[in-house]
Amino acid sequence: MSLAPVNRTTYREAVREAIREAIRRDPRVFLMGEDVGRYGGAYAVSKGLLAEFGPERIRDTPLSESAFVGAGIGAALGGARPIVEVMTVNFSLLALDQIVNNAATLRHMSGGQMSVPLVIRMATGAGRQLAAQHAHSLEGWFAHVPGLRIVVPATIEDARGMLWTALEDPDPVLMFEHQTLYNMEGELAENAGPVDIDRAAVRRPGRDVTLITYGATLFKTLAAAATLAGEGIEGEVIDLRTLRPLDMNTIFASVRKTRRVVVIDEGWRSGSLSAEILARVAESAFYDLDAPVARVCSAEVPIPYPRHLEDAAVPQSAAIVEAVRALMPAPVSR
Amino acid sequence: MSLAPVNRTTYREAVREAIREAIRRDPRVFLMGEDVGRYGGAYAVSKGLLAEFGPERIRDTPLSESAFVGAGIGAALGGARPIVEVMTVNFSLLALDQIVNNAATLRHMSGGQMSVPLVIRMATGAGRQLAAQHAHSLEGWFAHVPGLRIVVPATIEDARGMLWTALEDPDPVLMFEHQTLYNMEGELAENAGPVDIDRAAVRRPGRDVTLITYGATLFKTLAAAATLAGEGIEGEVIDLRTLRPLDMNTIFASVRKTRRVVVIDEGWRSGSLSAEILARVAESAFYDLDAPVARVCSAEVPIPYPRHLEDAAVPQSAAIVEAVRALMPAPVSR
Amino acid sequence: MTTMQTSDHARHLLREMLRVRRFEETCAEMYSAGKIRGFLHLYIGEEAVAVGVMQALRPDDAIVATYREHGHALARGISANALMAEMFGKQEGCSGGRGGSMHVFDAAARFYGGNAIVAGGLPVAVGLALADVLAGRQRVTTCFFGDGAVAEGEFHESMNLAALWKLPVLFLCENNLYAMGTHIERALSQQDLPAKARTYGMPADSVDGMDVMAVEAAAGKAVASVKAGNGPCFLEARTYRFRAHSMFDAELYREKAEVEEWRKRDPIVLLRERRRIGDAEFAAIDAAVLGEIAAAVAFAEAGTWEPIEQLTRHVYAPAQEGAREPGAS
Amino acid sequence: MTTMQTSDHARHLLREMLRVRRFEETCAEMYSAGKIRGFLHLYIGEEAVAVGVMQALRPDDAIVATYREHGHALARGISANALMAEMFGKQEGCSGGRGGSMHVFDAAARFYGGNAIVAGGLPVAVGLALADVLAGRQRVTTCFFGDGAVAEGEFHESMNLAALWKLPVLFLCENNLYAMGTHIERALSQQDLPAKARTYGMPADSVDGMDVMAVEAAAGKAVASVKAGNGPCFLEARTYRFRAHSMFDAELYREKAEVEEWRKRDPIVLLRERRRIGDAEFAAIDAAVLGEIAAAVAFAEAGTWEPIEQLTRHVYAPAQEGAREPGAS
Ligand SMILES: Cc1ncc(C[n+]2csc(CCOP(=O)(O)OP(=O)(O)O)c2C)c(N)n1
Ligand SMILES: Cc1ncc(C[n+]2csc(CCOP(=O)(O)OP(=O)(O)O)c2C)c(N)n1
Ligand SMILES: [Mg+2]
Ligand SMILES: [Mg+2]
Repeated sequence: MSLAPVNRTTYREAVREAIREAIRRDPRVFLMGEDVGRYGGAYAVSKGLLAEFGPERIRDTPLSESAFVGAGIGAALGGARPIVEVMTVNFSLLALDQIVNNAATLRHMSGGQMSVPLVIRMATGAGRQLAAQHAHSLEGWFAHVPGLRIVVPATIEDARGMLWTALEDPDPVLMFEHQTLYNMEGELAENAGPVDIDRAAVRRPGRDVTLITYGATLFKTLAAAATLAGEGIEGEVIDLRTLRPLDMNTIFASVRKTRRVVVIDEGWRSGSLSAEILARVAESAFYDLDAPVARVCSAEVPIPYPRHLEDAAVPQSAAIVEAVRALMPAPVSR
Repeated sequence: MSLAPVNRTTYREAVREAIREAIRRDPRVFLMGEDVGRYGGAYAVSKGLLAEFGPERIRDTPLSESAFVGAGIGAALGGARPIVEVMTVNFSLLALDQIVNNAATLRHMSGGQMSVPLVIRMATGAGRQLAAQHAHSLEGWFAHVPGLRIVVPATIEDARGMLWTALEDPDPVLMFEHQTLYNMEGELAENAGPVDIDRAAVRRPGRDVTLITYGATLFKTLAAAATLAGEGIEGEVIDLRTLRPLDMNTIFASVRKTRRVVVIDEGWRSGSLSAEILARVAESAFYDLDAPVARVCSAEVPIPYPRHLEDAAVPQSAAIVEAVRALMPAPVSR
Repeated sequence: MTTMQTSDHARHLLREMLRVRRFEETCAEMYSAGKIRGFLHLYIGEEAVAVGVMQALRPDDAIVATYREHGHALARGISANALMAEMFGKQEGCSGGRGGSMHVFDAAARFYGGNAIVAGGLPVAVGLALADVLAGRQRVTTCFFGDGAVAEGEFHESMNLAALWKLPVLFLCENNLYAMGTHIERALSQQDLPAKARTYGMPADSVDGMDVMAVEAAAGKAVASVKAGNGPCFLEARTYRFRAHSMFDAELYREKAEVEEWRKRDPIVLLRERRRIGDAEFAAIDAAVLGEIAAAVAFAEAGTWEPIEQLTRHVYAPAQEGAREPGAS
Repeated sequence: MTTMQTSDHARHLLREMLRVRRFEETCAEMYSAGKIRGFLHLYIGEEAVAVGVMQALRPDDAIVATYREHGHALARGISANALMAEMFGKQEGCSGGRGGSMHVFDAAARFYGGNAIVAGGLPVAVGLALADVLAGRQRVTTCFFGDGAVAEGEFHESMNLAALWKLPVLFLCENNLYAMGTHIERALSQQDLPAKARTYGMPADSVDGMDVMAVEAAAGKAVASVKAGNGPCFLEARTYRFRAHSMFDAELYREKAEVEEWRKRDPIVLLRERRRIGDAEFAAIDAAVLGEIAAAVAFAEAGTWEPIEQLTRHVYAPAQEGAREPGAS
C-alpha cells in the first residue's frame, strides 16, 4: 500500500505505460509485432505509441510469427532489448521452434557465451467466445522449458511493473496477458514502477485451504474465497505471478498452515501447470496434507463458441467453491 | 506368450513391417515425410519400401514440416489414411500449429462432421549425443491436447502392432519411437499383428512399489527393478503405452496394492507427463499411499553434448533405484 | 460458360451477392444486439470474389476458407438458416453451434471451414487435393486466403508442395490490400502476387475482384487448367473490405477517402450498371433476399442451445468416446 | 580486392581450404575412434564457399551457420584447438563442450552458431542485422544455409522481412544439390534460386562454389552492396558434398559416378591448377596444416571433462542462477 497519490486506470493502460517507460528509459528497447503500430494493437495496448516513438521503435511486422520472433532473438543477441508482441498465444505455435530451439538453448549451447535478453508478450486465454483456435491457455507448456522465464501479471500493479524487470533479465522472459483483463479498472499509485518477478503473492490470507492460481482466474478464485468465507472457510489465495521458476517456498509455507490445496488453472486439466504444482506438493509436502490435493481446470475439450458452453468449459467460482467444500471435513467434525 | 513360431528381429524392422502391412492391407494408406523414400528414412525404418511400393505411396517431402503435416490432415479429411513421418519430435515444433489448431480441433469445430484419421510418427528422446536441439522428449506436451491420442511403443510387439490399430482410429494418433530403440533386438511371433492401444501393460509384477514409465526408460526401469529385487524390494513396472488417454485403472489397481509410486519420465521434470500422473494419484488415490509420490525425470537443462553430461541429464537405473530406496520404510521396520 | 451472357445468369449473380450483403448487414445488427458474439469479420465489398469463383466449381470440388467466410458459405449453397444459426451458436447451426462465425463447416458441401489461423488452411487444401489424386478423382480444391497470409511460411511451403506434386489446388488470394491494419506495402517487400506465384512454377493471374463476371471467367479458366492436370493455379482477386476488419477495429490505419473511392466500385452496383438491372427488378430480388435473411434470423432465434451435459462431445469419434478415458476420474 | 591477384593471397586461400579439409578428414578418423560422437556433418568438397566468403567479411561482421559449420568456423578464425576440443566435448572447446559438432559458437568472432534446425538460423540473422541498424552500426550479417532450407517457411518469412526492412543480411545459400537424400529437383518446384530471391525484391546472384576466387569476388560484391545500404543480398554458391550427409548415411540416393564427376572439380585441386601451386609448395603448406591439426587433436585429447556437478550450468545467467528456483526441491 503506497502512500503516493493513486490514479484510476486499466490493465491495458498499465501495460501501455510500462512499454512507454521502457522505451523512454532504455534506447535499446523497441516493440515489434503484428499491428502494434498503425492499428494500435489488436487489444489497443500500443495505441498512440507509434505517434509518440515512431516506426523504428514501434515496428509493425508482416504475418510471420517465426521470423519476427526469431528476429527478436537475433536482435537481443545483437545487443538490443526487444519487446516482441505475439498477438495471442494461439499464434505462438508458429514460433515455437524459435522459442524452444533458439531462445531457450542459445546460452547453453554456446557454453554461456550468448545471452538472449528478450521479452515476448502475448495475450492468452478464453472468455470472449472466440472458439477453439483462439482460446488456448498454453502457459504451462512454456513453463516446461529450461532457459525460459514465464511471468503472468494478474493485477494492474504487475501489468505496470513486470515488464521493466523482465527486460533487465539477461534471459528470455515470456509474459502472458489474459485477454479478459485488459478492460479491468483499478487504482495505481502515481509512482508505481518495476516489481520483483521472483515471488508469488498471497492475495488473500486464510487458514483453512490454499488456493493457488495465476492470471485471470485469480479474480474468480478471490470471489470463491469470499463466498467460502461466508461459510466459515478461510481460503488463502496465492497468485503465482511467475510460472517458471515456481516460488515453492510461498506455496509450502501456506500448505504447512492450511494442510489443504486446490489449484485453479485455465489450462486443459491433463498436463496443465496445475499438475506440476499438485505433483510438487504431493512429493515434498505430502505429510503436511490432511486431504487429497485438488484442482479446478478447463474441461478436456477445444473451447466451444457458445457462451454457455465456453463458461462450462473453463473454471468458474462456483466450481472452485464446490472443490473446496469437498475437501473440508464434514461440518459435524468441526 | 503366443505358441506360434517366433523370429528374431529388431524394433526398426518391426515398425517397417507394420508400415508394410498397413500399405498392403489398405489402399488408402501411404507414408509421407522427409527422406522416407530414396534415403530410406533417417533411421532406416522405411528402407526398401520405395522400391516395393513406389513413390505414390512412399512420398519424399521437401523440408516443410508445417505443409506436409497439414497435407496429411487434409488427405485424411479427403478419405486417405496417411502415415506422416516427422523425422524427429524436435522438428515437430514447426508443425505444432497444424497439429494443435487443425488436427485436434476439426472434429469439434465442425460439430462432429469432420474426421482426421491420421497417424503421425516421430522419433523422440535423447541418448545419442545429439545435443540441445536434437534430444527433446515432448510427448507430454502432446498428451495435453484434447482431440489427440498419443501412443508410445516401447516393445517390439508394440512397434509391430500399434500402427494398424492407430490407423483404424477415426481421430489423429501420434506415435513416438525413441531413437535409442530402433536397434533393439528381440523375438517376435511370426503371426504378430495389431495390438490394443487402450490399456497400459504391467511388464513386471511386484508388491512393494509401482514404477510407471513409457518408451525407452521402460528398460532402465526394468533393470532397476531387477536390482531392487536383489534387495528384497519387488517393483511393479507399468508401461503406459498410451499417454492420452491415460489408463488410470491399471495405475490405481497397482497403487492400491503397492501403496508407493515412482514415475520415470525422460521429459524435463517440471511440467512433464510425470507431473500429471503424480497429480492424478495424489488426487484420487491419496488414501492408498503410504509414502509421498516420487519421480525420476530429466534435469532442467537443455541436453548437453558430452556423453557423461547427457547421461547425467536423463533418467538412469541407478537414480531409479535410489528414488525407490528413499521411499521404502527403514529396514528395521520391515 | 455460355449461360454467363444470359441476363438470367446476371440476375443469379446479383442475387447471390445480395444474399451475402444482406446476410452480413443483418449479422452486424445481430452483433450489436448481442445475438452474435466473439469475432465477426464482414466480407461486405468483396462479394464478387466468392460468388464469382463458386460459379466455376462443381458440387464435388472442395473449398477451404478463412474466418471471413460467410460469403463463401452462402455462395456455396449452405443455407442462410444453418449459417445464421451457427452465428448464434445454436445447435441447428451448420457446425452444430460449436464453431461460430469463424468456423463454418459443411461436409455435404465439401466446405472444410472456416479457419481462424491465417494461412492455416493452405496445407489442408494441399492435402485434400492429394487425396483426390491418390484416389484418382478429378476434382479441384479451392483455397481462399488473404494478402496477409502471403507473408506466412505456410503459404510458401504449401505453394511449393502443391506445385512440386502438381496437385489440383486453386490458390485464391483475396487481396483487399490490408491485413487488419497493415497495408500490403508494409507486409510484403514485393507486392506483385502473381509474379511471386510464378516462381513456384505455377500459372498465375490477377483479376478485378469487384467485377463478378471477370472473377467468374478467370476462375473458370484457372479451374479448367487445374482439372486438365496442369497442377495448381494461383489467382489474385483485387478487392477491398468496405467495413472494419472486425467489430473491434477503429480503422485508424486508413483514410475514409480511400474507402469512399472503393465504394464507388461496389460489386453489386457495378453489376447492376453493366447488366442494366433496373430499380424495379432489383427491388424484387432484394425483397426476396431480405425475406430469406429475415427467415434465417427467425430460424436462428428459434434454434436451441446444446445441453451443457454434452460439453465434451465432438472431441473424439463417438464410438471411441466411451473407451477414451478408461480410468477417467 | 587487389590482393586477390597476388599469389600470396592464393596461397592463403589454399591454406585455408586445406585446413578445413585436413581438419575434417581427421574428424572422420576421430569419429571412427569414438572420440567424436553424435552427428558429424562433413563439409569436404564445399571448402571454397566458406573460405571465399570469409575473405569478404570484417571482424565486426556477424556469421550464422548450420550444423555443417566446421569450415566456416575455421575460416572465420576460430582456432583448430578450440574447435577440435568442442568436437570432443571437452570444456576447453569453443562452446565449453556443451554444443559439439553442430553448435560451434564464438562471441568474440561474432560466430552465432552452429544451428541444427534447418532454416532456424535465418530469422536470427535477420534480427542481428536489425540490431545493427537500430544501433547505427555499419555491419553485415552473413547467414549460411543449404538448398534444403529454401523449402522451409522460415526461409520465406526471413527473406521477406529482411527485404521489407532493407536489413544488412547476406543470405548465402550453399546449394550442394541435396538435402540429406533429397535432390533439389524433388524438393523445389522451381530450382532457380536467384530468381526466387529476386521476387522478394533483393539483388541475387549465383556463383561457382568450387572456385574459391569466384566466390570471394561474388561475396565481395554482395557485401559491398549490403554495406552500401541497398538492403539484403542473396548469393547462391553451386557446390557439392563429396562425403555422406552424416556418418549414418548409406548414400543410396546418388550414383558414385555423380560424385566422381564433381570430385574432378575439387576446389583445392582447381585452385592449385589455376594458380600453378607446385607439389613442393603444396607439400610445405600441407605439412604445416597437418601439424596444426595434429596439435589440435593433442589439445582436444589433453582437454578436460566438465564436472558433472556443473550439469545445470548455462541454463540461465549466473547472477540469476541462485535466485532462479526459489523453492527448488
Ligand atoms: C497466424 C495468425 N496470426 C495472426 C492472426 C490475427 N489476425 C486475424 S486476421 C488477420 C489479418 C489477415 O489479413 P488477410 O490475410 O489479408 O485477410 P483479410 O482479413 O484481409 O481477409 C490477423 C493478423 C491470426 N488469426 N493468425
Ligand atoms: C527443421 C528440420 N527438419 C529436418 C531436419 C533433419 N535434417 C538435418 S540436415 C537435413 C538436410 C538439410 O539439407 P540442406 O539444407 O541442403 O543442407 P546440407 O545438409 O545439404 O548442407 C535434414 C533434413 C532438421 N535438422 N531440421
Ligand atoms: Mg487482406
Ligand atoms: Mg544441401
